[in-house]
Amino acid sequence: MAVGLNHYLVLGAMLFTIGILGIFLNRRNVILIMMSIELVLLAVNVNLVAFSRFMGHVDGQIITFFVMTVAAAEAAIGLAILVAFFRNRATIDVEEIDSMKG
Amino acid sequence: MSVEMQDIHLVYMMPEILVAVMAMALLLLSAWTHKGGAGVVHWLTVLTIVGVILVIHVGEGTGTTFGGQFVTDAMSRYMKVLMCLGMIIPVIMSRDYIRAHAMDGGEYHVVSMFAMLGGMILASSGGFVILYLGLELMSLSFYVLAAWRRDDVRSGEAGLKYFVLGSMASGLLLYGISMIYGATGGATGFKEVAALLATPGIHDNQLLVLGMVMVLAGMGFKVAAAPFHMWAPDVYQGAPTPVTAFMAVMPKVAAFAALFRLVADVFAPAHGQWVGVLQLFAILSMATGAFAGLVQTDLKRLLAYSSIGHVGYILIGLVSNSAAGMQGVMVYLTIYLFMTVGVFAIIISFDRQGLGENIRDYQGLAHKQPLVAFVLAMFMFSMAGIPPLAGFIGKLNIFMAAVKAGLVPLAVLGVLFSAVSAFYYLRVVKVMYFDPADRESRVTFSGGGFLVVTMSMVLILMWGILPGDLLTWTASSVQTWH
Amino acid sequence: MLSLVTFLPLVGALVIAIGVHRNPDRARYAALMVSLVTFVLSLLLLHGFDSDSHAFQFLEERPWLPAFGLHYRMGVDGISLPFVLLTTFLTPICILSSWESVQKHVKEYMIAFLALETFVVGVFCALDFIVFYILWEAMLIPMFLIIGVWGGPNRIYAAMKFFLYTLAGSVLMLIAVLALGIEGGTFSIPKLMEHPFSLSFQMWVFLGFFVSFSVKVPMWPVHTWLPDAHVEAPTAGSVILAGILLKMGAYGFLRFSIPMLPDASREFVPLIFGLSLMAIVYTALVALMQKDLKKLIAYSSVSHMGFVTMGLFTFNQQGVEGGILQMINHGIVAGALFLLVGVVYDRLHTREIVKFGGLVQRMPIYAFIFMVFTMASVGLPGTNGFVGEFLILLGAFLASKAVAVVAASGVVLGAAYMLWMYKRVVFGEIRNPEVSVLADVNRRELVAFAPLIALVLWIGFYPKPFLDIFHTSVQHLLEQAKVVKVGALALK
Amino acid sequence: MSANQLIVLTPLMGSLVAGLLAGRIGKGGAIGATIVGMLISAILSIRVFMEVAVGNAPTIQEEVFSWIVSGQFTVHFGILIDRITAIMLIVVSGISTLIHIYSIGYMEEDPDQPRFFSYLSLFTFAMLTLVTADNFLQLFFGWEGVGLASYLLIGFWYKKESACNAAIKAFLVNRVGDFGFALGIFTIFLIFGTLDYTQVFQMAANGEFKQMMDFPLLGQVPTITLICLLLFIGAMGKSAQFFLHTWLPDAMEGPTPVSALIHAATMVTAGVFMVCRASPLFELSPTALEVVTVVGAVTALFAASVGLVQNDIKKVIAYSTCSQLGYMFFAAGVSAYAASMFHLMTHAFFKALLFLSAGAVIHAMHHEQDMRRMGGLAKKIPMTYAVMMIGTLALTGFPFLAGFYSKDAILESAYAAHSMVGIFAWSMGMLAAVLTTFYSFRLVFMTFHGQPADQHTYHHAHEAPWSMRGPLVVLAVGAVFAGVVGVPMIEKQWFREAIFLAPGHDALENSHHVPGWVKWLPFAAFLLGLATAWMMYMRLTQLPGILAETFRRTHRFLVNAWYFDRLYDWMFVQMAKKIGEGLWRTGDETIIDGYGVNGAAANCARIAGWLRSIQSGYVYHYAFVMVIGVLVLVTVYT
Repeated sequence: MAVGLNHYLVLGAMLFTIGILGIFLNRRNVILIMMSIELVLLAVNVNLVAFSRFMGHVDGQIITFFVMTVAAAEAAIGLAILVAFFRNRATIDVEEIDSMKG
Repeated sequence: MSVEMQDIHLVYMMPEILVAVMAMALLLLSAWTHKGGAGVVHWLTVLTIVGVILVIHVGEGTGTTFGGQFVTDAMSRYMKVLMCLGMIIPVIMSRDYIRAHAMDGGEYHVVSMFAMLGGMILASSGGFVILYLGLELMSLSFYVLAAWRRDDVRSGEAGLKYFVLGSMASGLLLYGISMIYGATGGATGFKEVAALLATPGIHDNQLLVLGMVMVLAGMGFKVAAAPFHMWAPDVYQGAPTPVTAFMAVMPKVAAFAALFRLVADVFAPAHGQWVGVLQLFAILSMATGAFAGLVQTDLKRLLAYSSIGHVGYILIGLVSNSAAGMQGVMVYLTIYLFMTVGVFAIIISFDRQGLGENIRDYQGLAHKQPLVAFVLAMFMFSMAGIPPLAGFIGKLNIFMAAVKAGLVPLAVLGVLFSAVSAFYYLRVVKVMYFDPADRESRVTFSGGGFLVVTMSMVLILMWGILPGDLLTWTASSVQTWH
Repeated sequence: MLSLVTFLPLVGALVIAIGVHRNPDRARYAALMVSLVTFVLSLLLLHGFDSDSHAFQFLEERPWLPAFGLHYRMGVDGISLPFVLLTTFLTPICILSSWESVQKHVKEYMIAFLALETFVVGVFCALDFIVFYILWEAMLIPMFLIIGVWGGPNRIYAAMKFFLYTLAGSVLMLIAVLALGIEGGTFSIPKLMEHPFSLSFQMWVFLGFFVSFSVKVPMWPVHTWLPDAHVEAPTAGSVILAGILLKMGAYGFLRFSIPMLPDASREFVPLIFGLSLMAIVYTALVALMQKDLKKLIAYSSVSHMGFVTMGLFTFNQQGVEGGILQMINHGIVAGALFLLVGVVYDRLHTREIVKFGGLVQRMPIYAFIFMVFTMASVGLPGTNGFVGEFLILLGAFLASKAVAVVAASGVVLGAAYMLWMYKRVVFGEIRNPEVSVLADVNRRELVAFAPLIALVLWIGFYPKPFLDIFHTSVQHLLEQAKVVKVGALALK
Repeated sequence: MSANQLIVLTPLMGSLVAGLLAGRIGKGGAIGATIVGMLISAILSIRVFMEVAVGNAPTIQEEVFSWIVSGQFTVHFGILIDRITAIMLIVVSGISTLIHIYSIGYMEEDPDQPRFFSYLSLFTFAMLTLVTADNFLQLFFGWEGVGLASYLLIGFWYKKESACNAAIKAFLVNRVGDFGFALGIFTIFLIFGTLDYTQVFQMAANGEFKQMMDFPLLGQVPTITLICLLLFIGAMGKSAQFFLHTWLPDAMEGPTPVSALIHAATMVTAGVFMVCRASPLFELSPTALEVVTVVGAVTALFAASVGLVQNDIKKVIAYSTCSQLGYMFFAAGVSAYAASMFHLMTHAFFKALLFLSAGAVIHAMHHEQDMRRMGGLAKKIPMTYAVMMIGTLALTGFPFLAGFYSKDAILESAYAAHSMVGIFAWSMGMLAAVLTTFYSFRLVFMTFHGQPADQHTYHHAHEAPWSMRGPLVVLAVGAVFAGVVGVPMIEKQWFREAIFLAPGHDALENSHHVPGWVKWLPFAAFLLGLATAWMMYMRLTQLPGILAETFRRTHRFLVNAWYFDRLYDWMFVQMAKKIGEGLWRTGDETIIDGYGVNGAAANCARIAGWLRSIQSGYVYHYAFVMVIGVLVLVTVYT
């Protein structure tokens, strides 16, 4: 069986879904959320690359590089914020990030 | 897509280049100088922004560069001016705050400028890639800004929440972009996408519509439109007040500029497919803004809900999909900018006594400082859209466009929600005017704060009665672009 | 000239704001002076007014927002002029009546009052719809503050209720105004009056206006803000509220609904009549049982305004003229009654009816004045109330007999609650020891009442000069509304 | 300003001077001013009476100034003096002058005397406006004006709770009548397009109007009948006819001169005057006339029956007034307007006399009004006794006194009308005549004869001062001679065009030719009544008590005036209060404000609370909402 575009798209969709689910189903800690976000971006990259490949159009792959770069920056900033937060609260438990609500 | 060298016209990017260069220069400067350099950085920032505004002002006509990926036109110039103002006014008015809370290392100004740079790029984006990059530059800077006060738990929490949800929204946006990319057969530039969308029959493409919806959702997050508004109250409340003032206006302006392009340029042929999304955004935003604000006790949080509501009204202008509607959006954003910074200037000035965030802090202000109370009351009435203040003119434009476009039900909902939301604006007035003063606290202004409040007040009063100039500016910005 | 009358108070307010410092007496005198000058100027308007013409006069037109086709347009005709005069007439009286009763923040109070005057006069003069709307809404701000800052114990609830209630009503008008302006291609009121709109369009716009105006009038069942607002507002606030602000709603019907949307107006006559009758009978019964003096008068206002709305929608000259005259009458009489309540409230600090009784023994002049206005409110011939009520009922009778019959029963009820109230307050033995040391009305209060009494009797005996002001305009209005003339109706 | 206008205006001036300047000119000045005003008015009235009624001058009509002008609706103040008006002018200004003079003595001890005189003159002004009106609206003006004066005077002693209540009652009951009156005026304008008497009557006579019209609840009704009945409702209120009579007995709370002037001689007769004035309309509607007759007849008997058992001296006379007004109405009902006017005039004299004499008695007894506490006063105040006796005889129709002529004319006309209602009215009137004699002499006997019940007050009883006795004498003379002098009034066509008679409506004409027994029966009734009264109150003085015991229910029924007050109190007063309270508490506070306004506010708060609970602070909830949002968007819009 040949692997077609749809397979990649389904893979992307699955990754995306897992990533999204990971964000709001996860009740443990923020690191997991960050990993989930990476998963979402990965799904996007899969999509882009698949499209790019199957349409013979290189732009998608270029965008993927942009996304990867931004994702790295994002992760760096996220972790930095998390560290700052951890210093103050000594926790990264998602359930405890609730000092503001209503 | 092939980019040839002669297609690059850096002159169209002068403002952005200036901001980027100056930001980096200031970064270096602040790294070299120690504490003492804070003042220099501050004034250099102000100067830079003034320069940028002048540079933007010089530009004229429509120009594209980088193969159409970067566009500069009257609309984007107008929005960029607003962004500059939205960035620099909070800086001017909160110098004391920045100093008092040890935020004056210089990096604060630099990151603010980067955020603005992102916004400017967003406003000028001519393709999805640039859109994404601008957006991320702006967002990432804001995550940092929100969490700037490392000593403050709430600030960290705000940054974290903003970061998590913002990243998720970026993910949605990006996923949507990938869909559009696939559905259109490899188009990322706005022009190409628009051209493809104009081909008949393409609207049935589920992938494409899905992509558009997701892109709009991602943008909705940036302007804090319901149901993607959840981050806003917490982040507004937790972020340092100057940052809140900054992010209450600037990113919205940028995102609306981008939305402008998206709905009026790129997605325009598929009007029927996405207009419902924006209508839903508008209704939900107005409703959330109106209702959730009713029970707030924190002024910054209240303003967050208020801003959600305002976004709802602005979205009506977008939905109208007409020159009048677009103009309405611009007018509203302009007025919104000055109302918001005016209020924040008062909050920040009150912060000198460690007060100002809780509505109760303003108890009996009218008896102690009638003038300050009057000004704040006018801002509140203006936000509520009561004439003869500028807020009314903003709403008037929007509703007029909506009625013209036949969106009467939406307009009716809008005015009804505005009546509901009037309650919480009135509550602030009530606290100031009707409640007895129980503390000896006073609002003391720094020079910058005073300047900002006065200027905003004058503009709000003036534009309420004589908005002619404002209308002329926005009209010309819309005309050349449309 | 019109702009001068309109904006002089605001200028005065600014001058007081900037020029007068902590001396309350100077603020008082300044405000009184400004309002008196305004009144004199408005009398000059009357002098120069040509009542034989139905056209708008003293026109002023200046482009304002040409991009939207908005102009600063002002002008008065026979219908709006009386209200301008009423406003400029009542304001000095209000200021006079707050001389002693308002002691805190006198300066701000006067500023709010003068600003209010500007907005209200502007509402009556505006000939551009958006200008009208702006002034209409703007008036909420000073009134909100007047009730909220200088009001009674429950003032916050009342102020909030007043503001939000009327705002909720007004906002729909904005949509109606926009729709009308866009459909008609202009926001000029005189031009819109001549524009033919389709019936279904008229119906929707009418409903939008109706919500707004009915809250302002107030008509049953959206009247419940009024008793609260009246009870809590300071005396002068109540006077201006009853005397002028309520007229704005009815004026709206008269100025916009009927001439611009004549067909819809006629379609909705049953609704208006129904609600008016409810107001007349229902609130009269409610007024009967009130324990608070101000609340009673507030409810009576609703009842009287029911007559007004009924009169306006009879579509005949008697009814409409009666409606206009009754608005003026009500402005005078209800205003005076609130002043009267204020007089005793200043002395006894209560408004509960049971706390009074036997006032006549200590305050005979007061009792006499009170009697005059009670009778005017009851509609006794010889007072202004009679002329207005009679014309309205006559007009209503010509339009629909059943309506007139029910409405006329309201006259009986009106007499019942007013006289019963008068008896409990003024007559009888003195039960409250505080009453026995009361002083009669002083010279300043007398000065405030004298012109009101004069008007009550003048209009009662010789209403011709007043009716003459708006005869022609009403005729024109009825032509615009394309109504069958009364004579023809009679022979039908 | 013509002399005729001065008739109306001088009392007003007097009233204003007395009311507003009392502080400046003092008590004497105030009284003087009103009396001078009244005297001028009375003299001018006599002058115009001589011209119009005695001489042969034509009807005087003047337009004073235009009052209300609105479209086709034009009404002015004017003066119309024909023979009806001339008689009314004499009666009103004459008796009013006398009562002003009488009040000098009667009200001497009252500190508020200037106010009293001011009100009296105000009343006279209003009444004169009423009778000189040349259009229906001015009539209405005077009509309500006298109502105001009546209200003020009944409540003159404002400290008395009962007086204030009576004042309000009088005003409100009259308002109910005026409600009908006003509707009548509207209908007249609707039909005729004018309110001017001359024009309306002209058009009515020529039949230039729509014969049938719609009226709510009634459907198609004859126009004229409708108008007349509506006007008659007004007359019923003002003249205290059955159903709307309850205010009159209560009105006795006012000072006695007031009762004499307003509630006996003048104001209450305004209804009769109005019916006579509107005869050109009433004549066109047999139905309306029948209603007038029946209501009048029932009132005559009803009031007389209640008068039998009253113990308050003024209330007896009040019910008597009510009853006599009934006579006048049924006279008008059988088209004997002239007889009606005649009786109106004679009644004014003797009833005013009776009230004023009663006032003298009350004055003598130091404001005691209960007859059971009087007795034997004839010796102490012989002169009062004498005039009272004259009044009583005049009222009861003793031959050749005033009432004899007028009452007999009425009864004979009713008999001569040869209609069912005529006979009904005649028999009622006859019965009432017996009762009238009975209660009148009961009053005389209880007050002046027998043993004094209260020795102390009896001892201090004294004759009234001359200012009071003078008017009594004058009125007594009137009570004796008014009948003889006035007989020409009921001769054919004395009123000329002022009274219109439809062809065939000639009861009055026929009344001169009734059988002899009909002419003598009233005298028999007089004798019967006198004899019974003498038996019960002079001879067998226990008999009334025994009878009251035996027919307890009937007695209570009569004492309570057929329970009208209680019925009305329950039906209207309590009901209105209950409904008002209900509408206020339930309608306004619970439904409109509770569910509507505050309910909406509460709902807003509820939504806000719900939104707040969603805003939980947990980042995964926020993310969840976003995902839901995307899902909704995706499902709905793709």
